[in-house]
Amino acid sequence: MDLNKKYTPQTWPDHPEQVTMEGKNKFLGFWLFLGGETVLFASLFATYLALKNKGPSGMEFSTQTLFELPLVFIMTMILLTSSLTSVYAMYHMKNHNFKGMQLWLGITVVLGLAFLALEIYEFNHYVHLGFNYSQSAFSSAFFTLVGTHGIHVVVGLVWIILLIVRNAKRGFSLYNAPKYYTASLYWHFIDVVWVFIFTVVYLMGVVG
Amino acid sequence: MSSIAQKKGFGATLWDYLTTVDHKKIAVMYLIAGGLFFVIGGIEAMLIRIQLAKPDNDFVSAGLFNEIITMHGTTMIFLAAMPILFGFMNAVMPLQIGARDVAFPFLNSLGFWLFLFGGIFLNLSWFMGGAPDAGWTSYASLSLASPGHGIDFYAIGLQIAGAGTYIGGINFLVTIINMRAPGMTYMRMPLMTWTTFVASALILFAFPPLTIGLFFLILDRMFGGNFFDHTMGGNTIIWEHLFWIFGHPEVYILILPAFGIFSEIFAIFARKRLFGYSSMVFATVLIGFLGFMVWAHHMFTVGLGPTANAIFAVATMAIAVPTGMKIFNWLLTIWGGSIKVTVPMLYALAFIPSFVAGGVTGVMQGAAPLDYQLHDSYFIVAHFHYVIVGGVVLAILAALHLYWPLMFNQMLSEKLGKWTFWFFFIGFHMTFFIQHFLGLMGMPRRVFTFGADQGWDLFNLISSVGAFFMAAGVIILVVNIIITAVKNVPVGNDPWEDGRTLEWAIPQPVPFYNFKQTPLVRGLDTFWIEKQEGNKEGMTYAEPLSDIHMPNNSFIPFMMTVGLFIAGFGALYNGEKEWAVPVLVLGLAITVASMAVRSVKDDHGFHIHKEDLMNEKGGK
Amino acid sequence: MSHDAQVYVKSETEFNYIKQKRRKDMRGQITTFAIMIFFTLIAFTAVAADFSKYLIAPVILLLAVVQVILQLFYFMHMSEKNHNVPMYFLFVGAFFGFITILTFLTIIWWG
Amino acid sequence: MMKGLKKWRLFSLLAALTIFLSGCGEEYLSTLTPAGQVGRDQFNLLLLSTAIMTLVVIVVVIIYVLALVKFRRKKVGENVIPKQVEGSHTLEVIWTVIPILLLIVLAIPTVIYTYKHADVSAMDHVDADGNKTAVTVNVTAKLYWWEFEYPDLGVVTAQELVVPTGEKVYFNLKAADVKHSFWIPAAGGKLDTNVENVNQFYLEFDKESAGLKDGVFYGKCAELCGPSHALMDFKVKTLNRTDFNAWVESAKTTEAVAEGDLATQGEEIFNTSCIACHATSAAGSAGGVGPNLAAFGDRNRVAGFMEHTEENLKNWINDPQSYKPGNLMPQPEQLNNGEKFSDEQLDALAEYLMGLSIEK
Ligand code: HEA
Ligand code: HEA
Ligand SMILES: [Cu+2]
Repeated sequence: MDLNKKYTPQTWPDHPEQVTMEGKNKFLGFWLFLGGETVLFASLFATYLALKNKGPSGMEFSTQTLFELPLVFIMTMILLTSSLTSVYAMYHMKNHNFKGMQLWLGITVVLGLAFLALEIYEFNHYVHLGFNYSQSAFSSAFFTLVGTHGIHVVVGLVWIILLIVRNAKRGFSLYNAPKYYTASLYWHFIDVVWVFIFTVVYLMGVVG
Repeated sequence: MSSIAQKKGFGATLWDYLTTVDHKKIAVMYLIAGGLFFVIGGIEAMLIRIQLAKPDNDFVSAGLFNEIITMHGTTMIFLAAMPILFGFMNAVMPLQIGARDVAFPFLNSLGFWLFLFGGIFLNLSWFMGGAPDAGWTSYASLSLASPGHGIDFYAIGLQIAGAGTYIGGINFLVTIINMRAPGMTYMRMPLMTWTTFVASALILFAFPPLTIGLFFLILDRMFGGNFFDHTMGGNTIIWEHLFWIFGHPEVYILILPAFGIFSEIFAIFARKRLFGYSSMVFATVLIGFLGFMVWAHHMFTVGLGPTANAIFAVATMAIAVPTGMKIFNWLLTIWGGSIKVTVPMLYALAFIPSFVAGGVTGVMQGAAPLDYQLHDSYFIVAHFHYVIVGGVVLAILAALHLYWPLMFNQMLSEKLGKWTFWFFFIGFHMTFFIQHFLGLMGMPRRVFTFGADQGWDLFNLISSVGAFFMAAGVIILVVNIIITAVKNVPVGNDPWEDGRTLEWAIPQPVPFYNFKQTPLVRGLDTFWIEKQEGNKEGMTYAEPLSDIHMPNNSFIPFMMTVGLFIAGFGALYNGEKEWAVPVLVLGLAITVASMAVRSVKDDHGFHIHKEDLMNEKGGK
Repeated sequence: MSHDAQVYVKSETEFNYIKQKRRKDMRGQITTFAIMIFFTLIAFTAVAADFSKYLIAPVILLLAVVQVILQLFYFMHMSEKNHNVPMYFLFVGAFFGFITILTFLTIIWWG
Repeated sequence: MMKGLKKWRLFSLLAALTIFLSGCGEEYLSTLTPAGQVGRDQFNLLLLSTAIMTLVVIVVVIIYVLALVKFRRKKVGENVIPKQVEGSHTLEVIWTVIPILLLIVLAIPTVIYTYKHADVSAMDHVDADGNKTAVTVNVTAKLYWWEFEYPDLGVVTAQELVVPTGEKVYFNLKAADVKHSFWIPAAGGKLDTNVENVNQFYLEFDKESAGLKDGVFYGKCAELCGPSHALMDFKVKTLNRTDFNAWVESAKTTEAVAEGDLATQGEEIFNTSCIACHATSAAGSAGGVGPNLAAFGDRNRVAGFMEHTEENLKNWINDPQSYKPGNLMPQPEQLNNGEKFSDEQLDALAEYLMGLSIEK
């Protein structure tokens, strides 16, 4: 089969990501991978919770003194919105509207970059306060948990940008549809993790 | 294509293997690499037994001994047993379900290379300043205190190899879920496929905690983290939990495929359908699930408190029930059958009493207050070698004989096979049975020597002698393999004559696309059904002959792995050598660049045309 | 099993119907999004308002769980058919993760 | 009838097992010759579980052997195709239910003992005068040696634990460097000494150790802790309550005195080279850099594992690294101006150290 075959909106299948065997496999494999990621993040959360506020005797930092909600609120809003924009992108993919999809993915990327910038700002701020990676078990656990999420954001961004650029001139095919689809799944998953981060790390941290 | 491969020169063959994405070739590579690591781990075991043959021995020094046991345990579990089982899964499972290949051929190859280079990385520690010495469990307080780079090699090496295993697990899962031939419903899948499925699911969920644990260890040792440093608020028990949340499922990752192999063997050589198939499937899934609920039985003496100990003790005992179901189903399979004692069957028969003996000592350890006595004594060493050697290694040896004709179209000598068996079997019981008593008599494990006159001298000697019997068995096996390979007498398909599942129906040597036409599966043991109905071809087809789509070979998996391998050294020497960070970056760059090439360069695979398929008679 | 995709041309009515349906779905997604934002606001407000810790913690955790379920089932389409296996694996993973977190909160002591 | 038969079988199995098992091992070291209530509970659990397991193995082996004998191909005929049986619900139920019952039999004492052995509530009981009624020992595991502090009695020792018989002795366990595990096989199970918390449990000792081969029970480190993990032994002396009280009294009051010229000479060397790490008075509290040597002359071993001879002592002092690799005692060169101790110096040191005693 010619994976580069051109489709029209009328001939474009309902689930372009799952038409080919490769697409089906990719779809399922990626979901399974997300199942594993769930356990991975659970381990990180568990460690964070066990080490929360633990440090050398007389440590001056704690979740209550450290975290600032306004920044986290903005970051949360940005990331949630980016989740919606990537839903839009998939909506356009289903409608075989390539430009629309690329555009909404572009917006997603911009939002993702904004989130990342704020996170870098936040980390930098903490380090300046003296709360650096080696400061305590708490700092290590915090930076590792939130940082691992941050790395996922970076990977997601690189992935989506690569897809946008690579396919800019080529339009839809059954070859790249599953790729777009899994990338968007990944992006949602990043948001899922963030929901727990802002709840468990920041909100519950401020509460104490 | 495979006939062409025979005539190729060495360089071309090498290149073929470096780039192959064919599950059958990857299986062979897993087997060879795993076999090599098995011999290395075995030699380490021999060194252990030589050192412990007599009291106050100074054959190896104290520090070296700890390196040897650590590497023995790590090598055997991660680099020998699991990869060899992966080899058999790769060789057999796609054929059993009637698939042309696995779901992700590219990732299959990547998984193999990651495992191999992770293993090489780990073993390079011997030559680069000392191997890891904190036990295969690498408990955090000791592994943080351990000087030199041994533990760094352990953490990074396992991280790389573990990534390979994880990828392999996902690949198998998707293959089984998506690629089954028409008619191959879940409840018609052969047990080998079922156990591959459940073991892969365990990999999916068990490896992430290990990844995280190793990640913490790497961060603590090389990048200034404080997860396990209690003066900085860290907690070493976190490592113990993460390790065992992985570690207990790991032992079922090892034993379930072994169960699968034996299920095949009992059915074939008793000429009888597997008794209680559906309860076997149920038990497999249940064991997998319960396997995640019991990890703290390795931590009874840590001081988690009586409530935790009681809960985990009872949960641990529960696993005996599904395992027992399996044992009795196997017994009832041979009951009323027609038992032919070939070499694979010999191993299967030896497995039952050996594994039951090992399993029941496991249940004894599950009784927490009793485990306060047994823990970290030689009783534990006896238990796990009974289940691992008496279960997993016997399965590996059995499968080697059983599937050799499938993989190489030639038969291992039955006569030498029996010699191997008897040496190994007798040696195994001699080595490990007596260790139960050593443990009860107060001998702790992981001791590099022991004082005379504590009542342990004789039993240790007996144990060491047993190990030599095992070594003799393994050497005979190697001889057998060499002789067989040199003779190279083709045997054709269904060499055991009573094959029941699809893999025995395929013509030999297996064409690289496996099935010319996708088969139609008409029931459990489909090949058996066809044979009973007098179908000479052994298969009914689900589709007319048409073009076959195949994936292209690729060198990228190898390159990605090499990148990580190089990056590993950068991480290892971080903060110590000036070149560390550049090397780390370079390695990662190679990996990322290879990935980028992969994603930018379209790879649509190729087609074998119908006409070509018809020309090559019998699919050769 | 086939690698080939049959090309199927939709009739005009069918095409329009599907398009309509997609638009409706998309509207649903926006509602989902609104709920998520709303939940987030409640969570942040509750914390900012400084209610009792024992009240806030369970509430915001519950909100987070509901939000995540919305993400999974609508944004990630898990409510659609053909998602049985993913759902099963994801929930088993979540269950194992939950047990991990539970033990880390209970039987690792504080010292 | 069946039930009676089973019970009888179990009982005789138990009896046979007891005799067989206690034939193994040394009295001062084996878990099979329990020397106190805790060890005895655990031994009983061992017997019970072994009996159940033996039963399981026997049942499996019987079915197995019968099947093997009856259904060999030689016997059933070369070309026979056996009936392809699917399974049997009755059998499934049987082999699910019976194991469950057996496991319940095992699980009940397991849970009971788990709670029983973790019960340290009596640790803080005090009598009318406000004195603790039970003996508590703070155990600190350090790289390859053990420190035993009796916080309520004001005594500290190393390498040899002294405990009273016939009562519960409570332990607070902690590690000073890396994780170790505290195990006296004859007295009962082990408990880890972690770096970040204190673990508590109790043991009981029935019998005075004087009658044993070396006059002591053996204790072991049961958690890999570095190169010399295997050598991290300790010894346990059990005394009746009167003797124990006398020992405490003597430990608190005895001052280290050198008797004779040679010993005095040794004391001088000791005071310049060794005193920074080793205390010579048992009165005090824990926290020594090196083991407390107040009772050195009474000990059973040099460095915890070598025979208690002057020769071994001298060898040890002059090259501790080669005897216990990785241990933290400085090599003599670091203490003695870059040189090994001379033979005279060693003689003097040995004389002095062997004279340190609180039992005389
Ligand atoms: C393939 C590997 C494998 C397998 C299958 C098992 C199987 C089991 N293991 Fe084992 N185990 C290990 C590998 C394995 N183990 C390793 C490597 C270690 C040590 C790690 C280390 O510290 O280095 C270990 C350690 C270990 C411990 C920790 C001991 C300690 O360190 O203190 C415990 C404790 O509960 C345990 C229990 C069990 C149990 C209950 C089973 C059960 O699954 C067994 C079930 C089987 C049967 C029971 C037999 C068949 C059943 C019947 C015939 C039915 C009737 C039976 C009854 C009613 C009892 N194992
Ligand atoms: C898959 C797992 C596996 C396997 C197969 C084995 C196999 C063997 N193991 Fe072990 N072992 C472990 C996993 C395994 N082991 C683990 C996890 C530990 C714990 C480590 C730790 O404490 O951290 C351990 C620990 C361990 C100890 C305890 C060490 C200690 O606590 O101090 C001992 C001691 O007897 C031992 C012995 C053996 C022996 C004799 C074999 C034999 O069965 C080996 C048989 C194989 C051979 C004998 C190979 C022979 C080959 C040759 C001789 C070369 C021939 C070469 C050519 C012809 C080219 N092993
Ligand atoms: Cu286990």
